[in-house]
Amino acid sequence: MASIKTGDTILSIKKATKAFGGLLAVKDLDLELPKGAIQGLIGPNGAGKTTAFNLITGVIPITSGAISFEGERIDGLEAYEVTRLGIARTFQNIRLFTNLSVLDNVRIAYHSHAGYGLGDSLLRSRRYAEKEKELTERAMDFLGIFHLDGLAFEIAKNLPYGQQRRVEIARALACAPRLLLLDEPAAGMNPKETLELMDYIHFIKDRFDLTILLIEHQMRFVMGICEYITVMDFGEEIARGTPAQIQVNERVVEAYLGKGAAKIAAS
Amino acid sequence: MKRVLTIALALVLTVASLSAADLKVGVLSPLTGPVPSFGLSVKEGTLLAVSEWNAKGGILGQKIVPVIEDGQCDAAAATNAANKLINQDQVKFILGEVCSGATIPVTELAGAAKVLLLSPTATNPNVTVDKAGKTKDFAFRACYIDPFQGGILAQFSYTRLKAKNAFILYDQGNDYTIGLANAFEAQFTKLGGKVVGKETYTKTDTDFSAILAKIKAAKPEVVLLPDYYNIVNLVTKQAKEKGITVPFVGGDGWDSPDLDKAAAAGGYYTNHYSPEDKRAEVVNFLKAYAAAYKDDAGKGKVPDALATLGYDGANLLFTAIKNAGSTDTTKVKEALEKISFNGVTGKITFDKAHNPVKALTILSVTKDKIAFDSVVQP
Amino acid sequence: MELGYLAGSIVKLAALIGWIYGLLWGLGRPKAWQKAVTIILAFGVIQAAILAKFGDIALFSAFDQGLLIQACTMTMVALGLNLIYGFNGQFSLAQWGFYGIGAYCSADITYRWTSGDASGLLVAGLGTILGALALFLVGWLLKKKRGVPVLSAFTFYLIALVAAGFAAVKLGGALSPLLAPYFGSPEAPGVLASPLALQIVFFLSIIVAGAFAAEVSFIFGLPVLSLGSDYFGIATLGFAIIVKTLLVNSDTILPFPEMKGGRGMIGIPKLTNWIWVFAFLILVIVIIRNFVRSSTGRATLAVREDEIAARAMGIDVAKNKLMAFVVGSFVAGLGGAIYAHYIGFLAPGSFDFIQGYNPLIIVVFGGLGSMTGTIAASFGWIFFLEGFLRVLLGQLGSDAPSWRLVLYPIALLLLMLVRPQGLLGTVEWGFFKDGNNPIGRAREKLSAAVKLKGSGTKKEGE
Amino acid sequence: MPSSIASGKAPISDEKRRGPPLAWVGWAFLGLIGAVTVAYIAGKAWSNPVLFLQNILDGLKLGFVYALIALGYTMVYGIVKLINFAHGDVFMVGAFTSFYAVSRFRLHQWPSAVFPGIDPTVSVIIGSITVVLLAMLICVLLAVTIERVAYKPLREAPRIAALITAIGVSFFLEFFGALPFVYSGRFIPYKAPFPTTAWYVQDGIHPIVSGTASPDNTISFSNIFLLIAAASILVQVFLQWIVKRTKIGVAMRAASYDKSTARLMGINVDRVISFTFAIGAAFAGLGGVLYAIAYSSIWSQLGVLPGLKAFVAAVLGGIGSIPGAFVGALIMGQAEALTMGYISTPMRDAVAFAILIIVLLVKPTGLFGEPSGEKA
Repeated sequence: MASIKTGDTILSIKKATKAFGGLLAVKDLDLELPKGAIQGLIGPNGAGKTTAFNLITGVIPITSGAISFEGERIDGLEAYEVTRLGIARTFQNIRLFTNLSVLDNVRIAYHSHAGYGLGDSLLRSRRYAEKEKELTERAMDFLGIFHLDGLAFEIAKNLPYGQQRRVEIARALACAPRLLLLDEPAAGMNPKETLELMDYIHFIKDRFDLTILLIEHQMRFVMGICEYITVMDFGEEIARGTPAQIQVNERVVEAYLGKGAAKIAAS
Repeated sequence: MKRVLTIALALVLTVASLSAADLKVGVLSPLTGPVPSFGLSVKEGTLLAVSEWNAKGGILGQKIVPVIEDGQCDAAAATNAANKLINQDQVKFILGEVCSGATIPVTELAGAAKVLLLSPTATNPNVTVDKAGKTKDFAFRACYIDPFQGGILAQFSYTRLKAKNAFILYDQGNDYTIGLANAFEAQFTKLGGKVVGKETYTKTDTDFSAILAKIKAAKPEVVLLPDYYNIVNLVTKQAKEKGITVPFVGGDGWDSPDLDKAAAAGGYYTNHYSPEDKRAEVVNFLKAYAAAYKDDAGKGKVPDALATLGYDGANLLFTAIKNAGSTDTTKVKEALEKISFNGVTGKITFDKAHNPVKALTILSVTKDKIAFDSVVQP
Repeated sequence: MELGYLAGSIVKLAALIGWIYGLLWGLGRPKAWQKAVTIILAFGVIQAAILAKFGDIALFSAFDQGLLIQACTMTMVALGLNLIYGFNGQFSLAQWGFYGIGAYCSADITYRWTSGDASGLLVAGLGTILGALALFLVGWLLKKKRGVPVLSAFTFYLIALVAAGFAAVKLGGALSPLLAPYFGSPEAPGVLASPLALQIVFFLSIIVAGAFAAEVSFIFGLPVLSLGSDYFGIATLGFAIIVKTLLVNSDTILPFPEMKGGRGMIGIPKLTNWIWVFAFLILVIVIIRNFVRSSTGRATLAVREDEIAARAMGIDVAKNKLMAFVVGSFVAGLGGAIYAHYIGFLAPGSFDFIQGYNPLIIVVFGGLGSMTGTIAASFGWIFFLEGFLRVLLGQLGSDAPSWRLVLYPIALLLLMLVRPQGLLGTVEWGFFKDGNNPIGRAREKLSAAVKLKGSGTKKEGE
Repeated sequence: MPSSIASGKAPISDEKRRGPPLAWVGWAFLGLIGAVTVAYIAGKAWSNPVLFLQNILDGLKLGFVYALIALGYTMVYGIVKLINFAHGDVFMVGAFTSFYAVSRFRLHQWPSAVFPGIDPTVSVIIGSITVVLLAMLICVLLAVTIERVAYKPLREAPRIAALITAIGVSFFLEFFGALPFVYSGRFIPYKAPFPTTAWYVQDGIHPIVSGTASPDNTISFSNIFLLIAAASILVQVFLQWIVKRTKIGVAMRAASYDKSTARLMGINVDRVISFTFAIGAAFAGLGGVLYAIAYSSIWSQLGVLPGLKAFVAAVLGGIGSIPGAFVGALIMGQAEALTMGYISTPMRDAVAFAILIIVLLVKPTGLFGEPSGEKA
């Protein structure tokens, strides 16, 4: 694994461990994420994938180990600081600001680089007017990229599920990330929608020059989109490799289907 | 549109003002809020006086119409109520409020509008005297002020009970009890006694064990408890349970048919009159009150100090109006300043600060009755 | 004939609601001159009503004026609470405490001033300025050392504030004899006796009171805002009770004999009039609206909607909560200062936690997250409970006034059962609409075109 | 591809993670406050241990009363996440019910009225129990009615709406109760169904005869104290039994964990909620009667402050936790008694709340509260 140089690695996790009381949700997890890749994180339910996401984004503090983003330690930072450094995420169960409009959802993501402070807004300074206008226009343009501008004034909770997903991804991208973490983006989607989503992810990756790490259960989706895959079970990494390698890995099949199944699968 | 409305409104108001023929008197007391019971007592006493006067044909031929308002024992609420009485109802006389804290802001409003205010029960000196010490023209009261009552209690404790060490217990949020406590302390130490301890509580407290433990440890010869009967009941009962036998003394707040005599036995309090008093005013008042108000069981009620003051306060005002021969507040004010009135609470005159000058009775509490002890002339 | 009062009360309330609508509509116009005209007109209409006399009767009597002033101060307090609770989702019962702090703080300054003592203004003014400096300094230092736990940060801020307060007292004590010749004395009246100076001092005292409340809210909010919603609510209730306890003991535990503890503070100059109230009402409306309708305001809403998602969007949730809390408390302090100089007498009983439910009830009544609703509810509440019910029950016999506070909870219950999202939900009028920027107006048009149903109730919890 | 397999039972951290900077400052600050307080109280206790014990005992009495009320708060909050402000007023109604039962209808003596030959002591005991049961019944009916009328329609509404109605119901009970023809706003002296007796401890236990002094430096207590303590502990045990061992208890726990899942499991959640209100109200009623007997003065706003304190106690212990409410109540009682005894009586509410805030800062869900892990 030492073959990947830091220059090529956007995110590196070393021996990350998270303990909830006596339970080790994540145990000695190592992860190297090459820049520009789409990498998958898979594993059975309760394998600690979402916990790993939460550790990376600083939602929960790490128990031990180190996480570096672009060569800088980010463990111990607050979630908002991690985001400002360039890591954005979506959530397993969509967490839009449900009572706000789509436009506001995106404008909120712009907050940390709004360009004016509380003083400007209280005094309604010229700076406020300019920046607010610029920010709003930028948000509208941005929504246009995803063909969401027609929905800009819809209240988020009134959107259908699939669109909420797309808005959530768009909102994450509005944070101007270089690394995007997607937590089960295809959950609840039918095969057609899933295919669309795959195109969509490729599109945003190229358009915004992203590295993407995603958690997913739909194997077809994962195998179809990811260049590398890490498999977790019981908080530990049990395998990593290309989709082709993973598909034949004994331990992975065992983890998913139970002991003995590997042999049947192999035969 | 708005203009049309405002003109219509103005007409309505003008019509309302024209039809005021009777003598309206504002009755301002805390009917809700933290002490509705005090408001109720005062209101009952006041209304009794009103109905008696009306039965005799009113004052100067005018029927007295009480306009009852809720002051809530709160500055803002009492101000609103008083503003309503003065501006909407156009009353020239207000009886109330009961709490000093609610009365003080009202006296300023009333004074500015030349409305005469007589508070039956507000004991804070600042009710009738402003910040600079000047007497407010249109503010009077029917009760003793704190320094007078507190001073007498100190005198009584020191000379009559022969107490050298006193413990003071008072409600830190109630200016009546603070006033009495301060006055007591000043007078008691001046006489040569020693205050061995001071403790405070709040009106919502019910458990006094810790304070009583302190009292027990301090070994005073008298405990001053200048609060209302409800607190007195709580404290004295718990004191008995703790085996404390030191006499408790207090002010007119003790006076109530609801005073727990068994618990307070051995205590003394100052009051406006003695129920054993055979003066016609007292006897008639007790009879009339019992006839007018019944308790839950249908028996005639016995007035407490607040009801008595409400009654006397109303009578004072009405007599002054009668003496003045006019409802002009300046004239009534002058009449009040010169009044000499025989009320339930004794022969009353007013001093320069518009405080009543009247005798003070000291009563002693025994297991089954309230007994007359002594009278102190001012 | 007595019905005239009743009709009058209803008409007045309706007229006031119209007045609020007009004010907000006018302020919401894009041009500056339109706003200016609106302000002058809104002020003038009421001023005219106050001055208009029909014989003995004022169209807007002292009773109505009193209600109006209370409605305006209640509006300030409730708008602040709506920012904290309605927009930021932090269930606070401390608002009444900040109101009390503001009231006592400014009352003490003007009380001392009118008693020929300028030190109150000096010390309090210096204290708030030094305190603010101290807070900024500590904040700057802590920023360098990232990740300091909240409890430690609190300790540093507290030490800094105490030091600043101490310095202010010493400095003020040293300065006041130096400045005494300029202020004058009772024998040779100088600035102290000038009525104009008194008005300026009044203004300063209001600002200082607000700033003081804001600083207290900062130091209290810093650790406590990290608690979860309901726990935060209870802690704030504790704050309200602690404030009241301290006010009751202001002459024994605290060193302010002129506040007289439970006996109540008398002799506060009654300086509040319609001009001041109106000016500060507009100020508060503008502050709150400008806060909400900004990027910070949107972040505030995001924190209410979903804290975790807000953090994932790069929002410093702790800082944002603190900002909303401090601004909300600041306006509560302003409201308190205005109230103190209206009533002229302060007693700790007025700042009891039971009364502290009132702004909460108003905010919920008007609609959480609706500034318009808050204003309408504040006016409606005062004019209904203190105006209409008083007038109505006054006609119905000697026992009726006791029913005032029985009818009030019944009305409250009925409204909550019929309309749990409050009177206006999240609907806004004119000035408060998010439609002040060009895009926003496009939104209006678009919404109309698409016929969106913008039902905006706030869902609590998960 | 090498798969890094962790070594099974490896300890959690090999490299010690650097803790947050300057964390010690906050702890030192809290520690300093705590140490000063403890040292101060210990000094006072040392100088007069009898007084100290007496204060502890008085604190227990307060604590047990709070515990009875706190249970209702904590259970209701645990299930519907509602701060039921009206609970303190239900407590008040319990006190008034027993007042009318005793002084108007002399219900506490019904056995001697019905069976003239009965032993008076037995009669009073049976009678008093009847009074308590009646008060509990009325409180249950009241609470269930309140729940049906004021809270149930709002179950799907924003939580704050229910909270405001709770405040509304509380105001209504207080001010309606204060009307002249209901309870009136007066402070009503309460006639206990049985006499209070107190004892002091000095080489054995001796009764205090009312009106005579007990020796100095002795600890005293009364039969009411024993009754309150016994009732509070019994109720605690009983509730534990209900929650842990009965079907409805399991349903309660399920409903508090996840209402919609519980509904799917065939649990009638509405009934569980009503039951929770009912059982909380029953104990509040019991508390009300005992409180009235102990302090012998009742009025329409009697429930406000004990209710508030009890609620704070429930939060302190970790709201939703039944043993937490009990322990929290005892701590509140001690905090108040010790503050009154050694610091300053006016500061007791402030101190109680300060303790609460500090506990919440150190342990945000209260002493026994389970962490509400919000899932990302």
